[in-house]
Amino acid sequence: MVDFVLGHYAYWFTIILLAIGLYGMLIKDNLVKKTIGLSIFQTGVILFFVSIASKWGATVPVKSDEFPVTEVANYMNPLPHTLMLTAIVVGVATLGVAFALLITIYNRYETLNEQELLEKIQ
Amino acid sequence: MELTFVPLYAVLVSLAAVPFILLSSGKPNLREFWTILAGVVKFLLVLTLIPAALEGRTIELTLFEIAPNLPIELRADPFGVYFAIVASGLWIFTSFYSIGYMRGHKEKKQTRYFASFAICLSSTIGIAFSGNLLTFLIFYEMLTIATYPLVIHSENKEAIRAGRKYLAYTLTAGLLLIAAVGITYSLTGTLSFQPGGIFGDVELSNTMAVSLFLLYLGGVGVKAGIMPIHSWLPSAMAAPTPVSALLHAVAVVKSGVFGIIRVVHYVFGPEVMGNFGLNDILMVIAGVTIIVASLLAFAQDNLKRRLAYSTVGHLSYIVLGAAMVTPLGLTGSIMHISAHATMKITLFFCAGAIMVNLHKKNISDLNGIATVMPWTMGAFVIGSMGLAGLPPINGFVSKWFLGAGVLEGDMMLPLIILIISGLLNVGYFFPIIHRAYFKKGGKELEGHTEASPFMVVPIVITATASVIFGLFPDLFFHFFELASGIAETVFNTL
Amino acid sequence: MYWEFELILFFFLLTTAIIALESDDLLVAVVMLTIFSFLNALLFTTMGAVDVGFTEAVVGAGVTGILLVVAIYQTTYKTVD
Amino acid sequence: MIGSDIPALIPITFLAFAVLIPLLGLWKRHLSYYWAVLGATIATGFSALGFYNYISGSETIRYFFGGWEPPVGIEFVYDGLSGFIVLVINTIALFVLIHSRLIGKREFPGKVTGYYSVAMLLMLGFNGMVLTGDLFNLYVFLEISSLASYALIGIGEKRAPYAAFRYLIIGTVGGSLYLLGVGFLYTVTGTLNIIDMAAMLPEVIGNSAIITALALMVAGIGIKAALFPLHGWLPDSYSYASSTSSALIAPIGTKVAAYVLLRVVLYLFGVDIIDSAIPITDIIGILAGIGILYGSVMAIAQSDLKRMLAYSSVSQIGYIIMGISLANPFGFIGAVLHVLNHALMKACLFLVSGNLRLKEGHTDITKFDDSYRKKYPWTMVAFTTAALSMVGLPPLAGFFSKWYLALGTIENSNWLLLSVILISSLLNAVYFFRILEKVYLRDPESTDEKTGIISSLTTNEVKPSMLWTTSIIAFGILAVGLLNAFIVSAIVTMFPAGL
Repeated sequence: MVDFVLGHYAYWFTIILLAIGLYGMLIKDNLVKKTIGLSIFQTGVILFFVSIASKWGATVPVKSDEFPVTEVANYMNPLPHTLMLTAIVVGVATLGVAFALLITIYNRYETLNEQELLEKIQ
Repeated sequence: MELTFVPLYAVLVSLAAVPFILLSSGKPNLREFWTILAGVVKFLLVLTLIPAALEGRTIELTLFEIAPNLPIELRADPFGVYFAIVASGLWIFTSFYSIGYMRGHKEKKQTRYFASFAICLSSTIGIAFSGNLLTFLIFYEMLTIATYPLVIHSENKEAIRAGRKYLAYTLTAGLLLIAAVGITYSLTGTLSFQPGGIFGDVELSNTMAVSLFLLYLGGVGVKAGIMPIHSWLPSAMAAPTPVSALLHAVAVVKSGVFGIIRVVHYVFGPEVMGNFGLNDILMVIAGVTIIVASLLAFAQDNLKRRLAYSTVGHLSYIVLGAAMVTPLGLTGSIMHISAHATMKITLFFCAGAIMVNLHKKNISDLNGIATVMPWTMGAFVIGSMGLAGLPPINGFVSKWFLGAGVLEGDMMLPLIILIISGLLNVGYFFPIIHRAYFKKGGKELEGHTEASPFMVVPIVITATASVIFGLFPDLFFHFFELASGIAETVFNTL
Repeated sequence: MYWEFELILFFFLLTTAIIALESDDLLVAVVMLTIFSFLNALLFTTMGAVDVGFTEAVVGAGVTGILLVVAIYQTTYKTVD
Repeated sequence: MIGSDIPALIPITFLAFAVLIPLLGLWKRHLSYYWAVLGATIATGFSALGFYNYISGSETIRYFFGGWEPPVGIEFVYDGLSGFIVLVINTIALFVLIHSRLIGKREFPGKVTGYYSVAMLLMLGFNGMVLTGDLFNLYVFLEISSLASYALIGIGEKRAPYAAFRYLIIGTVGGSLYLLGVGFLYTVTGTLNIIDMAAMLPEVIGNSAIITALALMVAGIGIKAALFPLHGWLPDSYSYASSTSSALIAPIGTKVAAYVLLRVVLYLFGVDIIDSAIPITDIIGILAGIGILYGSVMAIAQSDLKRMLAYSSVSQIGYIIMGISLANPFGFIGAVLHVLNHALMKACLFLVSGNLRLKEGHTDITKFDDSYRKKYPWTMVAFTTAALSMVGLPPLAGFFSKWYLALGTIENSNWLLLSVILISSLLNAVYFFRILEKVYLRDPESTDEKTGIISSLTTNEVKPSMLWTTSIIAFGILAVGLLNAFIVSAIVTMFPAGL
């Protein structure tokens, strides 16, 4: 059990990060804080992908004479890395749209606090 | 003559009239011409089917598959033809009568009225000629929707409330029917009507059979006005009288009982009905409906509402005949479809004529009206006597066969119900006749004469027809021959 | 793989994330989020994902930070929670 | 041969126009509308051609981008199902875009170029989601379509940006959950290609990672598909967005998500794996059932037409998901048919609400009266058709999907869901007849008090481009109903293996 917990500690940190992100999105009233929570949440997912690609004793998937690797299994899996490049870009795009909406909301209601916003909407 | 497409034409002819009716909305005479023309053509088309039906032939027409293995199928078997004759024949009279009534009453939105009426008739004929349950279902729902504008025609609060009630009842019924049809399909793999039923080889559990039957009963029983799901019918009397007459004496409610007979004898079949005791369930429901509806009829002062409760009762005569599961009982039941139609439509026409002419709706106001409206009231007497089962009116003939069916099945209870309800019928019609003929009318009757000929002539014709078909059930349309032929095919397959 | 280093990074990561969410001043939150992203980039690199680390450093720490600062500049940096 | 390139051509068309429209917008801004319509037309043409090829017997097309075969490369799969869905969504989008010209001028005058460009991106995302054969690629397209829809919803009335922001937060969580699920599957199978993975999953049956992955993916897609209880974002987004945006997103967006769910549940995992550990189809079925009833009841409580339609969407999406959860042939037919039917009906209803909003400036049901029928006779005919179809009256389209779903529940002896279908039809009847009654029967308040005569009303129908699109879709509802045997016989060829 201890081995399981320790051996997968990256998973646990991922889960904690996801939880923090969710907390930010659900509990915080400020819309910017919600966005920050969103960003943390997405980072958690990216971290998860990167950690599933990493192995003990393996090296970066770069062919180089300085890191002689005899077996292919000693390289890390590069595929999740490439996927995460896309995911990071998607995340930034999401944040961009979010900020555009935030600015519009602020211009219309002069507040970014959800409670005040709901009162003003009514 | 090639008859294959006649059922299709018969269904479509009034539908085809709808655009013409809508387009000529500014010219009432032209508009009504289209209605009458469609009615006559439809009736003639149906008449051409009689010889084949008498031979027991069935004309089948498979149009196209609306779902895999489930075609839109029109089938003019004798029973369908029988119902189609009644519905399309009476449509012509109703059209004439409607013209008199709507103009006499200066109703608005007459175009919508006539258009909906035409769609209703298409759906009714479609129901009559449906070859399978899915086709039946489609026309059944079409009828529901097409009747709605007629029920709410006057657009006052009462009518709108009646319309809502009508929709609530009939749409629920349609859904139950969908469920029932779906279950039937998954059990048997077919939905075609067959004399003697389609459950022949299927093993049914008791619960399944009973719940399926109750679903069907809920589905078609609402339109047939069986208790306790009848209460939309009296409310729907808020509609103009021709609507009550045709739809609540002929088309809608008769499609309900038509559906019940189809379900009992063409889907379940006598054997399955007997095996699971389904006929007993149906018989008890019908018996209770007859008695309770007759008693409730006493309590109504509004003439149309009294007629409505009388309709509820008489529909259950037909259901009772179907529930007996005997050849004579079924014959009587089918005969009562046409008999009740002619008599009840006469009575509704009379009620409408009185309303348009004298603006009287309540029975207590009818004192002495026979002096100003002799023809109308004479017809009323014939109709009510027929409903009570007195010879020589056609109501007597059908009741006779119902009684014979009871004896054939060796059942006592239905016989008692028939006798009691006959007396109750006399009981609730007699006061009306008594007031009309033997009490002195008030001053407001002075200066009034008979209603417009558009209304009186149909009244007299339908009343005469009741008498003629009472004396000669086989005249013109061979009602008796058809009915007994249908009963034979259903029970021969046992 | 230096798992001790990784573990320390993880704890800093969590700390910065929580501070970013809890600070009263949104500018502080933004700075913390930028640090969070930078730590992330380091973490990815130690995990062998060099390319993801670079991208995160540029996009996560750089572009996101700038976007947030611009957004806050356009709106308000005050918050009650 | 053009036929084999169709899977790529459809999304590329949208991508090209998404780039072209802003560029050409610099030159002449008002032409953006025509470019968007042109793009949608071309894409619809490709979809129709592809589906025609499929019907006339051609095989499933597996298109490998750049010639790289999976698992290395990304593939697009054009089989019967994806071809069908692509055809449906592109056709609907085409009609909605044609319809949008005047609404665009009225509701977002300065943003036309951006709007149509984003609309093209939205369609790119949706088409990509449907066509792709790669789980991660699906995520990318999901995010493209989501980002586009946040932007489109944000362009709307005053409250729209906040609704869009909430949708953004919830939607991104959904996308992330989906991605997490994909990660779990990747650790187990080592591939992201749907077909490869489907072949490998039976070997690793019983692995707890698979169950986790399934739960995460269903939750993530469920958010996008507005599966109860994850539907919270939908009503606000649909009702505050611009008429055109809701007409574009409502019929297509949730449908595509439901399609993805269908792919994942029935094609990727297959029924056996899914139910091996936890009865997840039952859970989805129950959630769908609750969603159907909840959506219908909430729809009854609304007084704004668009909001009512939004809740009705929650309910209708439940039908599709219920069909998936039944996991039998009838359920599958019902679900796929309902994707088509509901897309048509919702498009029609939202276009009608767009017509009314343009003419009357509101869609408040309590203000509807008899005058609407006189002013907009044909719009109201279209509305009536769609409404009756929603209620499920034969022979309109809506009846048949309900019919197959009902047969599916009967086949599973699932009487609970059968009664849900029946009850919800009644509830649909309640909220649609309430409107029909007002439109056809209620005396207008503009009655002249002195004379008692209704102030003279003449037909004031919307412009032809709007009227015809609405009417054609309404006619489509009837046509699909009557011709559904052909469609169903095509759907039958799309059954996933094992059904």
